[in-house]
Amino acid sequence: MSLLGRSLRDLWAHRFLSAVTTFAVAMSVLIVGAFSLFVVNAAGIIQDWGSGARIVAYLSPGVESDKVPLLRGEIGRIEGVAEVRYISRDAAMERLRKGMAEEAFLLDHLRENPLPDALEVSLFRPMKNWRRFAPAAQAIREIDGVAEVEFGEEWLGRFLHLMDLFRLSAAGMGGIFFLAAVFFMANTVRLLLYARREEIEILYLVGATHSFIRLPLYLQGMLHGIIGAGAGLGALYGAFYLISIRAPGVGTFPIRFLSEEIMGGILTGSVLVGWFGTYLSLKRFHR
Amino acid sequence: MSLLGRSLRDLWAHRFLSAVTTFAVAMSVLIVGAFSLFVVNAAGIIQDWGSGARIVAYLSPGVESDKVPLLRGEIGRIEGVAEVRYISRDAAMERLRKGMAEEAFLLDHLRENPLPDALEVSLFRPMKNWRRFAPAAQAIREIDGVAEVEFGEEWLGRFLHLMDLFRLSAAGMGGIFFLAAVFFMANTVRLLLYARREEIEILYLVGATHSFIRLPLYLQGMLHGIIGAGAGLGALYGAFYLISIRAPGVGTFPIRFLSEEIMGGILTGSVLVGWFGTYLSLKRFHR
Amino acid sequence: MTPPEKGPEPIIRLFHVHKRYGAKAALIDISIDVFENEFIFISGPSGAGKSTLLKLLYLGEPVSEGHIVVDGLNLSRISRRRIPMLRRRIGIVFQDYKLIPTKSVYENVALVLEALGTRPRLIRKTARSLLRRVGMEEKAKALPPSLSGGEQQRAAVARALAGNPKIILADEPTGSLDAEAASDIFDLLRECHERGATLLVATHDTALIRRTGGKVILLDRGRLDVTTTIPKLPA
Amino acid sequence: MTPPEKGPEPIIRLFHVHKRYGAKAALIDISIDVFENEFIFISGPSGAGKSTLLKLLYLGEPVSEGHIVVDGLNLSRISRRRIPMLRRRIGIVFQDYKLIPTKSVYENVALVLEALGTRPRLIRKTARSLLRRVGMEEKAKALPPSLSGGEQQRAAVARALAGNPKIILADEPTGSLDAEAASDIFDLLRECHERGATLLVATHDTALIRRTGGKVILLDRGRLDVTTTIPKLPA
Ligand SMILES: Nc1ncnc2c1ncn2[C@@H]1O[C@H](COP(=O)(O)OP(=O)(O)OP(=O)(O)O)[C@@H](O)[C@H]1O
Ligand SMILES: Nc1ncnc2c1ncn2[C@@H]1O[C@H](COP(=O)(O)OP(=O)(O)OP(=O)(O)O)[C@@H](O)[C@H]1O
Ligand SMILES: [Mg+2]
Ligand SMILES: [Mg+2]
Repeated sequence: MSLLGRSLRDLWAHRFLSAVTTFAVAMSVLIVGAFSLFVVNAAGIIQDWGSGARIVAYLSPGVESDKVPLLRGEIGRIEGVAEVRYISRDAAMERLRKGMAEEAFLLDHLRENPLPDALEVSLFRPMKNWRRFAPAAQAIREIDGVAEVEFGEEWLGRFLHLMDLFRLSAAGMGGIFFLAAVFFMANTVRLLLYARREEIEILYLVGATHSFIRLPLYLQGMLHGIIGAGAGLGALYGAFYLISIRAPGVGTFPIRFLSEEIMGGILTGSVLVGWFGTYLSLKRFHR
Repeated sequence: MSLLGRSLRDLWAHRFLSAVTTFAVAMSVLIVGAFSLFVVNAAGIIQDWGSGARIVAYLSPGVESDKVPLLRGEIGRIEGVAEVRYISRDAAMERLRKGMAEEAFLLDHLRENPLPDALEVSLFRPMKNWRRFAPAAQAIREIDGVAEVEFGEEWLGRFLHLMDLFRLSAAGMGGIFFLAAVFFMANTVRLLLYARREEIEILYLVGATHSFIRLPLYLQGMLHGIIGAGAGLGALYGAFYLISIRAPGVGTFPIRFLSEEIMGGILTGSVLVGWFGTYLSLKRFHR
Repeated sequence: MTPPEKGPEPIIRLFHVHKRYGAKAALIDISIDVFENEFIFISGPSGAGKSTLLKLLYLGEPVSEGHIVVDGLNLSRISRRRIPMLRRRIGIVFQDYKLIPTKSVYENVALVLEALGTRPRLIRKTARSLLRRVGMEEKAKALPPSLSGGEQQRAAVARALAGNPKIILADEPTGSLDAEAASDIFDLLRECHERGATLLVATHDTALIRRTGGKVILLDRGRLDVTTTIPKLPA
Repeated sequence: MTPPEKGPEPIIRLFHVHKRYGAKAALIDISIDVFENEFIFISGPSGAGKSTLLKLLYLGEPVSEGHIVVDGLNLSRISRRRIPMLRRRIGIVFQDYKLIPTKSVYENVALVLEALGTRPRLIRKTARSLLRRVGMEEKAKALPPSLSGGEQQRAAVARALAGNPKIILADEPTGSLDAEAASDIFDLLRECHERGATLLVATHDTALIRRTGGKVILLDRGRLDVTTTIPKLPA
């Protein structure tokens, strides 16, 4: 009888244990998957916010508009800078008026437009480059013709602190969840093989080789892994669907399911853990 | 021999299985605990932000300062209102100057202070009462002597949406984690008793009563629950400590560990699940 | 049930009992009366139904048809809660011993007494003297998987007798023992008989029956073949 | 090892073998030579060390002292990878049967052949004919826990013989069988002997030995007591 045939027959003979094991894997995957989903979407939302972050360089009062292209070029050469846009004093006033909303009537009392011309600088991949805002701003400040540089230093500081906290706790929790899931699966496989130890010992006694005994067990461990992971991801998708129809997105960011890479990783990981749990348990059976 | 004595002797006789079970409980508790910790702290941080939310009622130009106490009283009677503070036009200008920071120089060009006097209204427990901002603002608007009401409607809308999303996903994930943990523990206890079924069947055959057989098993299930939960909470505190020394807090909000109530709930819950898992498994043994 | 017959009431009564496992009939229309303090052998070839017959008596299996009364308890009607009551009156030597593998020989014996609610002192005394009696005092602390076949069997006999049961069901109680040890065990069983117990001993070993003598119920492929009394052979 | 003696090389050789379980000595200074195609009984009372002796031969337990050579393999030096090779040459009837409880009788037998890499067709043929031979063809699909004691034993014998082993170690192979079934099994073992196998049969049943006749190794509390040859009784 083929290896796969033997393995499947065995799964059926131990269907209670197999069901429990598969269920354990599914639950583990559900937990890690739910958390990944959460982190991926939270990161997306934060990224969405963060992509609005800009450095504004106010030009010195005497700078003529024909010098602007030169300044743009100079700023564009600074590391991390993605785009430089010219904002005239009139455009800036219009923006300010919009930004102040309810208090915009204050601006009606102005005698003349006191705003300077400005260049708005955005960085490549701001999420990753937030820590470069300060050095980039410094570099821009040193350019001739730039009077003042502004980038919401205080706001950014707070935001970075929060991001750090989020990253740290996500990493911490992710680590805990991942380890817990791995241990769970491995442990469940161990319990499974503990319950089957008699059978395994008998096989050794009647002269079956290592590979004859172990290959089906490994295959079964991996099958438990992949079936459980599939079921877990399926359940997660169900939960995700129920949530996402109630809250489809935030800002311009649509809530998404796990990427194919992550799903692939989870499936592969589960298979590996099934294998690994089997490996650990079988180390007790020497002969 | 006493019930406890028998139970402990049994635990020792099955130390491998007991260790695995306790470990499973600890992991379950770790997962649910880590998530609770995250939600509790995230909610605290959001609460901290949210407590800054205010309704500003601008007074009509003609209102004399001796009418202010009357208005305060009237506003104070509106449901949910906690505090009403008077902000004179000069104080408002000072604040605006601070708030605008870099652009404050604009205000130097003003001929006179165009700001009105205002009353700043804060609500009781803003976290819970956000949805009351709009009706409260409406009620204030209708009061004689109030010209305009402002409370960052757009910002609040977004914020509420985000909060909804957070709540929804926290509830969804919490539910998933909780169920997963309960199933895990119950399942592990089932596997444990599956591995011990021979012994249990023999006890029935030699005439032991239900209670003689089951009480120690229940006690053991509950011991697994409480020991595992204790270990899980201990490990969680370790992880928490490592994170909290790197990031002690955000804003005015200090990162905290789980409250005693939640810890008590987790311990009680684990004991119950240990009991319940035993109950489920024992239903298979009828005689 | 049939109306009670004259004379003493039987302690075990099988009335047209059938036992089927799926389609396979393991016992067919068995009616037996066993009276108090009888010593009966159940014999027959492998697969005849000896163990099944004993299992029915302690409700290890339910009957398929017919009725069984054991010590006044109608087994077809007994409630689940009262099954332990039935089993406490019966000492069973299982063919496959059924010792708890994670408990020592001593604990296996003591557990029966604990379950009966015996005082700890008496438990120690009874368990020790029984183990001495079957020649297992040196192995009291050993776990069953580390015992030889015969040792396990002797431990199983000691456990069956621990509660001083009214009825003793022994399934091949000396199958793994050499002649000398077997006759020791039989002496022990006979002592129980003398103290008033009713014994049913299943065995395929006709030589043993001939050596001991007694009433024999012969089964063949699930049917009651004959019931005879074989005289004890002169040694 | 001692230098080879004259005459044929023994297929099994025990050289001053000791076996201790913790402090307890189960076998003490045993030296035995078994030659190809011998049929040897190992006898002795319960706990004498019969099963332990057989366990040492298939490396179910390691020796504590001394050396054992089985079919040219020195068991003290054999690498773990080669243990299956040793066991494939040996057919074992375990005292407690050791049937896999989740596999049918047929599968238990077929598995040995699968492990040897036999072709599926031949597996079917061999397994079926062996089960017929021990009177278990009707129970081929049954799971071991649903078999009677004697049926389990017959299945265990069938499995031990499936691989057509050179050496057969049988631990009480007829302990749970009635006289008729037992003599069937012995006929089967004798056929294997005639086809060239070497047999070691542990039993406490001296009557059986006397019925069959043959070379007997007698153990007593771990020591080699005597080695005699008992002539077959006229039936
Ligand atoms: N749980 C079961 N399921 C199916 N068949 C069973 C079960 N238990 C016993 N049998 C069958 O019932 C028949 C009688 O079994 P039983 O164990 O009573 O025989 P026995 O007389 O004790 O034999 P032995 O001397 O070999 O122990 C056998 O053929 C057996 O296979
Ligand atoms: N794994 C073990 N651990 C400790 N002691 C053991 C172990 N296996 C066997 N023994 C002891 O070694 C002695 C010999 O055991 P063995 O099983 O060889 O006896 P045996 O001759 O086969 O007896 P029987 O006829 O009862 O089967 C016994 O006293 C037994 O208790
Ligand atoms: Mg039987
Ligand atoms: Mg033995």
